Amino acid sequence: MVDTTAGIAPRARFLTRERIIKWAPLLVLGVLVLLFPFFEWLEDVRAGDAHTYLLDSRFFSIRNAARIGISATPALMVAIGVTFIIIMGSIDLSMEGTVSVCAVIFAFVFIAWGGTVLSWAWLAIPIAMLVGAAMGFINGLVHVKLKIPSFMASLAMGFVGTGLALLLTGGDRVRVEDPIFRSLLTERWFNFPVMVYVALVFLLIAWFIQSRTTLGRNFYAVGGGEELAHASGLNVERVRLMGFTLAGVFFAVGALLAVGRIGIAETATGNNFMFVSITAVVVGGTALWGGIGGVWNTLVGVLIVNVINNGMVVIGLPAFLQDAVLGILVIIAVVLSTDRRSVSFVK
Amino acid sequence: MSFIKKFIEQETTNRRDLLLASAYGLGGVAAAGLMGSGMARAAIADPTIAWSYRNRTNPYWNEIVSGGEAFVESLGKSKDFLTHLINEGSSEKSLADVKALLSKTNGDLALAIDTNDAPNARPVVEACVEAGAYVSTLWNKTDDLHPWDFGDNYVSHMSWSDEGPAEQTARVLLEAMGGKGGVVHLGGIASNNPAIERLNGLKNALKDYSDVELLDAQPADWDTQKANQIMSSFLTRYGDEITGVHCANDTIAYGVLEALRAEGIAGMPVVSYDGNPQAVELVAKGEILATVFTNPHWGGGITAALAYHAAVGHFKPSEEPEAHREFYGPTIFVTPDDALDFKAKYLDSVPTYDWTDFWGPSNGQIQYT
Amino acid sequence: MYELRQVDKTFPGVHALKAVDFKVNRGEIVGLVGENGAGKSTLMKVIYGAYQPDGGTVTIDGTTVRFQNPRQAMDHGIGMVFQEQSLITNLTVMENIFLGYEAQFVSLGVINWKAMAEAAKQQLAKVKLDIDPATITSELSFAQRQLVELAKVLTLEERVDGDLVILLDEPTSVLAKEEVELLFNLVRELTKRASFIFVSHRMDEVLELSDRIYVMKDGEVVDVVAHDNADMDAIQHKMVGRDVDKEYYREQKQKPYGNEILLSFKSVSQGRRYQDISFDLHKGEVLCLVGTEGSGREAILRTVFGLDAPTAGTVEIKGQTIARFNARTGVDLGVGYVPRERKVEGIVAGMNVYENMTLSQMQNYAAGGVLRVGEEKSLARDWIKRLAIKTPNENKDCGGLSGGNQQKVVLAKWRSGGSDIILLDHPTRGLDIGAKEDVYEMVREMCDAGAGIILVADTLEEAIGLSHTILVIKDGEFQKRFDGTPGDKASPYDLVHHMI
Amino acid sequence: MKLDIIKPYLPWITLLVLVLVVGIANPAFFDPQGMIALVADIVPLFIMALGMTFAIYIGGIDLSVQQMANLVTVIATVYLAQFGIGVAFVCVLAGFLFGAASGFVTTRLYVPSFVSTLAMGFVALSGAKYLSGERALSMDATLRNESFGWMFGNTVGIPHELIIAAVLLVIAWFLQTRTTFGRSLKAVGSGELAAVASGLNVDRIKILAFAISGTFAAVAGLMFSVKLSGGDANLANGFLLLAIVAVLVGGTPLTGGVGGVINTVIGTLIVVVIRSAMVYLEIDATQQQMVFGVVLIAAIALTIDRSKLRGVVK
Repeated sequence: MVDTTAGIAPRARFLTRERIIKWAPLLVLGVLVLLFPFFEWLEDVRAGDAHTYLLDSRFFSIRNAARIGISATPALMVAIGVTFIIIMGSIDLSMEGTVSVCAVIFAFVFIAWGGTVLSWAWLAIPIAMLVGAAMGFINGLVHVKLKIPSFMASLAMGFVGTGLALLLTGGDRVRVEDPIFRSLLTERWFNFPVMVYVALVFLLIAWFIQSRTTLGRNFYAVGGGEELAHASGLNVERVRLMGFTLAGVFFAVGALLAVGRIGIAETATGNNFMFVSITAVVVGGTALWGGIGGVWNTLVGVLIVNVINNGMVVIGLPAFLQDAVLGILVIIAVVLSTDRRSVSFVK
Repeated sequence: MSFIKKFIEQETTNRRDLLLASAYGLGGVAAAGLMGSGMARAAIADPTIAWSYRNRTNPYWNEIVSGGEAFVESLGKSKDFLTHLINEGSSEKSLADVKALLSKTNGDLALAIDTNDAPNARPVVEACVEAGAYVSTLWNKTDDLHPWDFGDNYVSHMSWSDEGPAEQTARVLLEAMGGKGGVVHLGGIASNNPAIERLNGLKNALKDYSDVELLDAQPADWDTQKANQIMSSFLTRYGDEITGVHCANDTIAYGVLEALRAEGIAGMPVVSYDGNPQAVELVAKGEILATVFTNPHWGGGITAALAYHAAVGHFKPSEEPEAHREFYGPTIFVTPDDALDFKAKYLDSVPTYDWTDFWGPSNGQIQYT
Repeated sequence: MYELRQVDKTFPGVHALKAVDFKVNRGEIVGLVGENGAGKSTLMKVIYGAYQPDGGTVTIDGTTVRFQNPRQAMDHGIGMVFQEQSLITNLTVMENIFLGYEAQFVSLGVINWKAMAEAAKQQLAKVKLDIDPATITSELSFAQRQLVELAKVLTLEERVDGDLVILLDEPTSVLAKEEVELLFNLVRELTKRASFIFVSHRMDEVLELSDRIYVMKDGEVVDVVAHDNADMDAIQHKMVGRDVDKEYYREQKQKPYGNEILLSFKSVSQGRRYQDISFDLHKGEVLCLVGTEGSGREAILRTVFGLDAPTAGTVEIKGQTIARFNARTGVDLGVGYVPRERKVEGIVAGMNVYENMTLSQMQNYAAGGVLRVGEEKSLARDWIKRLAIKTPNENKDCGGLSGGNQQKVVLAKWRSGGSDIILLDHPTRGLDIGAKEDVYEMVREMCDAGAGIILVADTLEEAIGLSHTILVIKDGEFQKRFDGTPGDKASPYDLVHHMI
Repeated sequence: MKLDIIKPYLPWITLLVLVLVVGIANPAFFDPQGMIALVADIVPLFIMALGMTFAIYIGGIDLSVQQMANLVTVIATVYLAQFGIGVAFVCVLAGFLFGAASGFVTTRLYVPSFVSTLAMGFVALSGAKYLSGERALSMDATLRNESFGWMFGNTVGIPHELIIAAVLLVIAWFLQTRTTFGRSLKAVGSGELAAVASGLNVDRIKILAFAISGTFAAVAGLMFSVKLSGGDANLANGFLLLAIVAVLVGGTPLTGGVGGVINTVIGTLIVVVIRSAMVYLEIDATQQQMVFGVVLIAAIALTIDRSKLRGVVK
């Protein structure tokens, strides 16, 4: 998917097996994007209406792309955060708690300090990101210093995060009404709301970190062989701590965009991010055992999941079927993007 | 008859007898003999008062809790006296927490509860009855479960008939749409009773508006973010065909409004339910055309009050008519015209209720169809 | 220049290093030999900073140092070239070379990949390896990886001002003969800049390369021999505490094999791995497959065991044509597989001795799926005695046994289950001399008991010494067959001639 | 060295400490009847965790158990009238088949169990929604009591739920420690490649492990359905994370091959003690979740045997 080695000339043969598998998630995305309009076409043709495939599609339109963009951006930020962790071969399940805490603290500070971006309240944005970093750092400390597997450590930290958000709000929701902040959603450039561009900027930052910084490359080293990396003089504990901290920052960005999208910060802001983001990461072709994949994979994965969710409603699939279809499509996507020759077994 | 079958039958009979016995206040002796602890008694001097509810992330439950706390304070106690059991949407936790509390308090308990899911009401009630505690339920219970089958200990059940009010909001919506066009409905968790009733309300209203089409109805699980995504998908599927949105509650409406705002769509008629303060403000601004206030503050207070007063023996539930055991809660219809008045009266300063006027604001006995 | 004095290291229950004195002079190649468990690897870990000694001093040019981690050791010019597969395969060659030291190519937080590639090229030139530094490591051959490993350590040259000490841990185990020569020449050239500590089980190589040889036994240095005085037998005597006699491979115990055919390959091919291979394995025969790494020898073993189905030809086991290829079928027909990756494929670490022994034949110790643990244990006790497996009892975790004893457990697993077609894939890899002898002894015993053995040997000498029949394979194709009787066997030269 | 001796007992010690802490703070906790009731209530969760243990024991995970239980509550409620007690068989079969399907997707299609079971869970959820018509259903009380009333009786003060749990525990324990299948599971969990090289049919073993997980989840769902006398597609929500926590806190790490069903007993008890401690210690409602998380971290830090995690902690 992504050129993890940045700047290397492609090899001679174009359609190798590895290459096809590498691009499979994008292929799946492409097929899905063409598949849903097909169902629309089918529906109209059956009803005897005129319908030119794709051209008359409501799904395959800029306006719907913007809608998918809006629904995908917060999840994308969270998924990018967890991508780094998964590349290291660990896992982070604390995102729901971290997102809620960041959203709530952001809203509190924002409103307390003026309630508009044009006052000192803008500082709430960096503060929220710092809070995310701190949550991630603590998560990393629990994992690295107490030597608790990340699955458990982050799961428990997720409880702590959600609990903290609840403690802070007492269960209330905080509305963030500032029109300038809300222009994340309401202002559009070239048909897409500002939040999509913000997400794009952070995606590029993540790509930069992944491909151009020592830390990013060290994630791959740790995921490829932690003991070897340690023996090469790499401070693996530090890399892990930094990784979880970085993930926390991206969770915070996700929280900001989630608040920007609905204008409400509450304990429930973080709900549903866990399974969606991890599913998206895996569907995008990043391997759960670490070392393979990257943020572009995650972009494709998040888009796949959101396109499916959007498309199912658009083609009018009965609600009770939607879960099953999502599940089956996820399995298909993962099957297609797994190189069975390179894995000896999967658990 | 096989041995096993005989054994099973014996056990069920024993169990029924036990329940029956304790239900009629005789169980104290029988149960004490069996379980080794003092069970149902006529009155409890100073029961623990507890509220068991879904979570604190929803303003609706916060209102319920505030009512419970107001009631406790009316007894001259600190509001910390109220014990909170939060089930996080898990029936299993709901039941387990109740049992833990029953065990901790040795049955000296006045419990107000929403059991999270209808089937969970029966085991909760049975556990309370068995331990001699007094329980009042809110919202969820199955139709075959009735307070009067359990003597005094199952004090009351309050619910709301949402079909009528939801139909009323739907009519406001349909009128605003000019009696034509297309409407979409975003519902709660599909199997929840209120979700079903509120959709039915819409359907009932639609019978009188043949020019309006119900384009789609999807469950948004009472969740703002999910509602937001579904609404934007609706906009893709139906585009301009949508001329009105019927939401199963306020939190869903927030998500819908934001989805509309993202598209720059203004003036789309939207109605909701529950009458949360923020929703009422939106009604006042005209962004929501109607919502239904179910007075959760009163509901939360009175449910706890019923359980408490029955527990301390201020009244004997079994001597009350059935209409006092199962009744509908109050509903107040809120529209832009009266939103500000309503807000001033009910939300800005919460009225002080008489927590011994159990049935004054209620809305008649629950009817089963 | 680099010196350890009276270094001590204790682990719970083990006194791994006992007052070890060890010294490396400038430009010197120091050999380090000893049986498994003699303390070599502990000593190496102390030297490159992975372990901290409990007692004694480490000095460099007279200054006392103490390393908390490998990185501090590297900063003092001490680097380690690990055994095979110690590069991170999903990274590029250049990333591996500069792992942990990327800072030199970073400006304003950005890695300059061009500069890194340039620098990596220089490092690769030192080891005469001409590959694109941006190649993903997994695409390299084992020999190439070994050289990259060395190039990586040689970055110390630029980084450290003082002298370098480079540890080579079994660097030749995956190399072909000519690659070994190349490596040795390189090492000799590099002594201008660095000293080397060379650790290997291959005594001849140690003798060839080293200026001095430290011999370790039971955590102590028992002898230091200068190159000129080195004598293989004497060193081995010191290591083992006894002579390795001329009957090393037990040739005198080799008996002619019978007529009964156990296994028959008829023009079998498997994809691109090997083509048109035919042979018969008889009762009591040791058949050795000889070839370079990747020549197809292991693939043939995998087919016999049932892991990979052939694409053409027929395989018959005891007269029965195999239709379904899976491990179960193989095992049921009496095939036993002793894999090369002993710790990963041979034994299950975390399971105890008796559980490992019956793993392939649980049905023999179970009724209706319920295990008869008592019988398992008595079987295990029996075989622990027969093979003199060093373990306190049959309940000990196999992961905690030494390599040789693990190998015995693997062999006991198949022999006790009555397997009579035994596939040995590098059965003596990483074993010390004593344990090797035990394995050879077992090979002969198995032949006497009527089993047939297919062997992929660690060295050519081993192949020749043990086998009745040798098949030379090159690039998946059969080259030449050698039949040998004791005293009249092919020479390594004959074999190499056909291998390459 | 001394630490090594107590290591295997750390989960027990953690449990004991927790019980003592809660009990000393509020002696009412020590009431034996109350304790029995407390434990009896957690039985469906325990059974689910018991099944999950098998999936984790081979180094995988099963995220479909909650949805499986949801589906079974619906199946049990819908078909009780038709099949009577035979509906139990239908439920168990459904659990087994669904679990096996998850296992198939995991082993044969190389989808990591984290994703495959999550996805299969969605399929089960759809099934539950379809079958229930997206309604909360309730069982006919008479039918329920005739067929399953025995599940919730008492014999000499011992709730039948506990007896059922004990029987299932013994079965699971027997499977794990005394059968060739259990031995194979251990081999797959600790060293899959060696298991292959010993001629074990690893794929089948793994598929069976997931099938067992599904089966136990179905039993848990059935019990829960009978207990609540009804079913719907969300009834068992809230089970999943607790079941995972119960297994892991008990000392069965995600790496596989270590721990087992007895650990799950301890883990479940630890979870129930922490949870009821919220009630007994009167932890403020808004603080409960946070306290739960913190205590959980402490409990895990105490119970996991890091020497058995083999290699790096990921």
